[in-house]
Amino acid sequence: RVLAEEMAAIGAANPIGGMGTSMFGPTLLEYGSEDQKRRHIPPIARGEIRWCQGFSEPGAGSDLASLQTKCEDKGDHWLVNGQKIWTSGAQWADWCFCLVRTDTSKKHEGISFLLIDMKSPGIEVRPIRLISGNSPFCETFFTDVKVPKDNLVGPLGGGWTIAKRLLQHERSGLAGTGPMGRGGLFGGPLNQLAKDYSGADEAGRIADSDLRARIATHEMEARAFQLTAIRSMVESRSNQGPSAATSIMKNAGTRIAQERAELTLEILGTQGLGWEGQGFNADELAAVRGWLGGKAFTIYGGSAEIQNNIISKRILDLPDPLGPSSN
Amino acid sequence: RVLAEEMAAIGAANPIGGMGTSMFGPTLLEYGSEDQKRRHIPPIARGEIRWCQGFSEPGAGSDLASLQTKCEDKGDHWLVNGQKIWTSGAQWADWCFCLVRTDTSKKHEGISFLLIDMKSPGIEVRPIRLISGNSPFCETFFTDVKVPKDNLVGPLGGGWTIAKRLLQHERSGLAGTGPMGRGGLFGGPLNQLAKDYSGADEAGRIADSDLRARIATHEMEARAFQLTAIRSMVESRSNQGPSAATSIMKNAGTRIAQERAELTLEILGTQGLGWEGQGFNADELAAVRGWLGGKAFTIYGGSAEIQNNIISKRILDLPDPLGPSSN
Amino acid sequence: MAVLTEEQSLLRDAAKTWTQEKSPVSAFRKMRDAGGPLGYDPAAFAEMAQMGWTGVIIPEEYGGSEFGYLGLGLILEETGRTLTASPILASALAAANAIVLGGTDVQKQAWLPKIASGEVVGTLAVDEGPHHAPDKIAAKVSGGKLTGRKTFVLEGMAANVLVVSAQGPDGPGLFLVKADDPGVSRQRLSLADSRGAANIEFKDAAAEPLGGGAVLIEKVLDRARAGLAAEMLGSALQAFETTLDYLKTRVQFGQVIGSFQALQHRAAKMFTDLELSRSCVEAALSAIDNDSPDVPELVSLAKAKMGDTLHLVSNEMVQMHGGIGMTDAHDAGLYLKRARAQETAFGGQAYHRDRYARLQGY
Amino acid sequence: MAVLTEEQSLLRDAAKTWTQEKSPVSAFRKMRDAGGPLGYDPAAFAEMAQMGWTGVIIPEEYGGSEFGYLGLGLILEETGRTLTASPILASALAAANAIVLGGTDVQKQAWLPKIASGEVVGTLAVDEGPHHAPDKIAAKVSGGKLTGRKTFVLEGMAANVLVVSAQGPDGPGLFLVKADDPGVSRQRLSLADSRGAANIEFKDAAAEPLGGGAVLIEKVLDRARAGLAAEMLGSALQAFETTLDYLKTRVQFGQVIGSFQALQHRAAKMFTDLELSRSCVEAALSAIDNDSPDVPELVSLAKAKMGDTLHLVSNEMVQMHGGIGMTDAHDAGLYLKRARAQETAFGGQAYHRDRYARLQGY
Repeated sequence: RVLAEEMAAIGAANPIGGMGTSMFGPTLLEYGSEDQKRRHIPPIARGEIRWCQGFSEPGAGSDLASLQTKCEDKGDHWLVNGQKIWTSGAQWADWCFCLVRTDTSKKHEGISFLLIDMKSPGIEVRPIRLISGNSPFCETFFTDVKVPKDNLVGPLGGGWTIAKRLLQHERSGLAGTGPMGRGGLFGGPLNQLAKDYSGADEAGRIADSDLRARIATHEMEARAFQLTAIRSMVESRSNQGPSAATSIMKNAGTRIAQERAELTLEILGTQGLGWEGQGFNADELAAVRGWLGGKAFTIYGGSAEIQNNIISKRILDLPDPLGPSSN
Repeated sequence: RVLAEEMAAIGAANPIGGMGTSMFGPTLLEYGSEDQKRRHIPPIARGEIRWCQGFSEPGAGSDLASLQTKCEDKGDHWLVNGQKIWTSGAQWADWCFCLVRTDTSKKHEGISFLLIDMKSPGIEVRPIRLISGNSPFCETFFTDVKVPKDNLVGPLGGGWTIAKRLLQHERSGLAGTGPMGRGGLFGGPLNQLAKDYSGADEAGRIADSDLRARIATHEMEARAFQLTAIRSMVESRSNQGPSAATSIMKNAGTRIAQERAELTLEILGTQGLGWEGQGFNADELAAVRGWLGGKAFTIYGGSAEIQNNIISKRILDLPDPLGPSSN
Repeated sequence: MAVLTEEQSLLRDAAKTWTQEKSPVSAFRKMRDAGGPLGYDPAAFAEMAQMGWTGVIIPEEYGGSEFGYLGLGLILEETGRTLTASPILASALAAANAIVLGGTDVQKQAWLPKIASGEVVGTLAVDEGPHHAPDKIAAKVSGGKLTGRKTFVLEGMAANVLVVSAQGPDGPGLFLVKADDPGVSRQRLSLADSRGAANIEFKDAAAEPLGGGAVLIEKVLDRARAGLAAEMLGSALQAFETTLDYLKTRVQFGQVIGSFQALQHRAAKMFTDLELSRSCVEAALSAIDNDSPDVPELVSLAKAKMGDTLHLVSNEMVQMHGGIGMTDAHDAGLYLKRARAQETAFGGQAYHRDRYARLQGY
Repeated sequence: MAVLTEEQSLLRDAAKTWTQEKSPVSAFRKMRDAGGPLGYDPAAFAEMAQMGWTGVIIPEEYGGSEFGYLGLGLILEETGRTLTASPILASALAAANAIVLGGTDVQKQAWLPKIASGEVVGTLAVDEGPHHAPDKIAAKVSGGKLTGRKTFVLEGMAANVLVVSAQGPDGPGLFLVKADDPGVSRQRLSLADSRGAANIEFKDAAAEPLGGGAVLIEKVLDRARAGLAAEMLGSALQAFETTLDYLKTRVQFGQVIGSFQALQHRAAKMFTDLELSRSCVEAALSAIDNDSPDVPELVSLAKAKMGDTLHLVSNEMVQMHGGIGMTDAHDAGLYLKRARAQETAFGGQAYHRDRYARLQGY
């Protein structure tokens, strides 16, 4: 089950940082045929070709391996039918690397990894408008899309393994960064912002003492996170092997970033309720959009719940509940 | 499973308020034989005889129905062997009403309800010292204890049903009370205590503004709880049927009581770290003991976890996880 | 919920039926997408007025039903459930109440029947900066003319009459200003929750005083806060119930996700907070109806506790829905955006915690 | 944990081995049940001194190893794990550091070698009321005589030499007072965590000044706080690991309770907080070793974050153990009682949050 959950993390990873697509190159280098590499790697290296990732489906979010997009062997080509969601930038992409189902009798071993030219007939792309008003992702519909046989990467039924490897590339790419930067919209510490919007007392303290205590708690938590990021990096570089601290980074970082966005909104007061237009400055409007967009941090890239499952099972070695056989 | 959890709530309910024993009378009236009623009800009514409850066992806490105390039919008597825990006041009790296992092949239907004279040979009682320093409960060991055949209450294997009924008596006895009173040691509101121990500013506010905000949050939560207790009572009395609000009372009340104890300790500072003797007044020492004793609120009487399971399954109608067959 | 009289039950049932049938969330979404200038649907508001919802706290002699705040709370709870946008809170509660409590008979005759019929929309304008601070008033009335600036005035574009706090000749108080006065200029705000609000500039605008001074300001605000809390209760309940339904139907890893215990316990926490919040909201509304002396503290309790609960539930609604909850096509975002506006209006949780402590003397 | 030098690794391994073998929790329990007056086992303390643990931050010329605060932190983490009681924090860290930083050479010669050998126990006496407030000093030194009262002095009954904060002729500062001075009277405190502490009354007790004034008080306190935070890290880690073991073995409803997802997610939260806390504690200790200017803020961060984490973990230890955790025979109660004393000493979470904000200028 833990593997399944790790994979789930991949499926949704790309919508946020586009990490999935930037990690496609190394993965193709490892699993692609000589022909595939010759054809795709140079344009990737030169940045000429845009790729999108077709992993998640409406019915397969955290449980990615339940994906249903059908891929039939028609002798001289594959025939693809189905629907992908959260394909980031599909509206501008030239190619899509996809997980498709080539065997309905097995869950994980029935998944294959396929490269699809987005100009193929039968592909329809619909941008998804998010609550923040942006549309960075699409729904992508495949209706009788013909794909050349040699666009299969790796062996038939080997897609899960490849996607898992892509996750590892992604993890190493993510190490030490995290979503902290994306959460903060007003660059500086929150305390100056609070003084600007709700005033300071004669001793220079934030006038709203309730808010002040919560800002301090938050700033301290953020500092603890930064110190942990440094520690995790130092430990990983030394001979101590992978640091246990790494496992907490996603959840802690995303939680803190969301807290920061909520505190920012609270500090802005009614100036933190705007959508567009008059009466709000650009920073205020960006704070609102960023607050909304940041709600995705704990959903995509392995939801907070999945991350907790991974910590409790892999790091803490707590057992699965008795139940259906694990994947 | 929900039934099992409700029963779990019984097992541990008595240690706190002795509600279990006070609810034994009504239960015996309902399930006892004429002979049992004639013999036991009058002394119960006159308060002459002390009863203790023998439900929980070391291996059967929240999962009470897994109890193992063996009760064998020896023709003219029952032979009881096993160990009970959390028998409140067993050191002073004359009689014990016990759940015993009369059939090891069935879980719930293998449990019977037995009355045991505490003066019987083979009973050993050891008080359990708690973290608060008090010993309100005992471990009770039964070694080849002979019990007359007619001390069985209800049918053989009917103990679970009787215990469940006892729970219902208990619930009705508990309605509208809750552990709030027990949590508060310094009677008045916390804010005066805070001013006494950490001072007030020129405007009369608690000087420690961080503490002040948390005291306000706590006092408001406690007020919300009181208002809910009243509402729940009013609604239950009217024709609207049992109030959904009732289901939250145990968890909300015990959480608030524990928060209050923690806040009290924090307000007292180093004066809230004493155990006995010089340097601390009686209220300060009582606060510490009460804080420790109150940790039981969320464990006994149906733990916080069990209460959450009951809310999510019975009130919110959320399903069991797939898993072993429910009890 | 509170034990209701038969009339109250009928009112609630009528409100539930109408909002569910005539004003579901999809109606709010349609209004939003149409982008009208008011932030509500005037035709729907006219229907509400026709049902008498705009006269619930107005005395019968001025065209209302004098049904009380618990009654109006039942309506607001139902409109909160479906995010139904209307000026009921600003006009039929806040502005009407100010005139009921502080108006002369002439003022009452002039405005209350029209507010009760829905013909006129009123509103309350108290704040002058980004944070609720009703005792910090720079706006000034002198010689019957108001000069100053008010921010985030709910239904500010729709309103025909404005109840404005200002420093008058006898100290702070509330004043009536007609919105079409040449000294009034309004800036429409485009808000994340798509509701109507405005920043308003006054320059020598004709202003009539209401009686009651600073005490009236707090009284009117407390009634508006309690009404808003009732609306928030409805929004939070619906957000929770929609989420609960999703937990019972969404399948992942071969199970409905509502069978995962970690989610169950979070649902139990939300349910607990909702029950506690309801008690506070109903207690505040009842206290207003009984003109009880503990109205201020019960109102601050209700607004703060309800705010905390709505904050939690609106975040969990998005989180528990996962990816679909992030899409604009789903309702979760609408509840989330509305929640922060509801929390902020007339004082957020921190404001009311502080006020509660002050009222208790610490 | 931090990347250690070879010497540090050896020190940590030695500390781990000794505490696990010679000073497990059962040893602390035995000491407690024996009810000795000191709150620690002098024989065990002598062994620690022999291993050099009392000289870790003392310069070599005065009999120490000058191994630094990260090194001493490793020892304290291990003693914290098994609740090993000893005057290391009060004597070998706080008092020794005060003399190292503020003592004349004569004072250093007089005390440091004896503290390093364990022959003498020192301690720090700063607070005068129930709440940590090192800048509120009523105790006064005049003409070399100290008069005043200090509360909750750690190892106050065992100490031979007291480092006391007082108002001196040149303003506030630290002073050395011998515990056997006739002007010193001590009241032994019986604490919930069974450790040694005293309230101390000074009446014209002979007092020698240390150099450094008010700055020295905060410097010494910060080092004591960081050391205490390291001890708390050990206690919290052990409390967590003991609980985790229980989750893996206790069976209810036919499953080990550690398979229940709600408990798993709470365990994951504790683990997360422990990792974040470790980073803070190690950063504070390293900053002290590097004499970095951000020592004060990193120390307040470490003490507050570690306090929050220990608070949570100690409560969860009792809760997750259920009934057995409520019994005195189980270790959970020992960790719980110790936790609150650790949280409170040298300033609790609220104190250090406020201090952190002040240091950041808000």
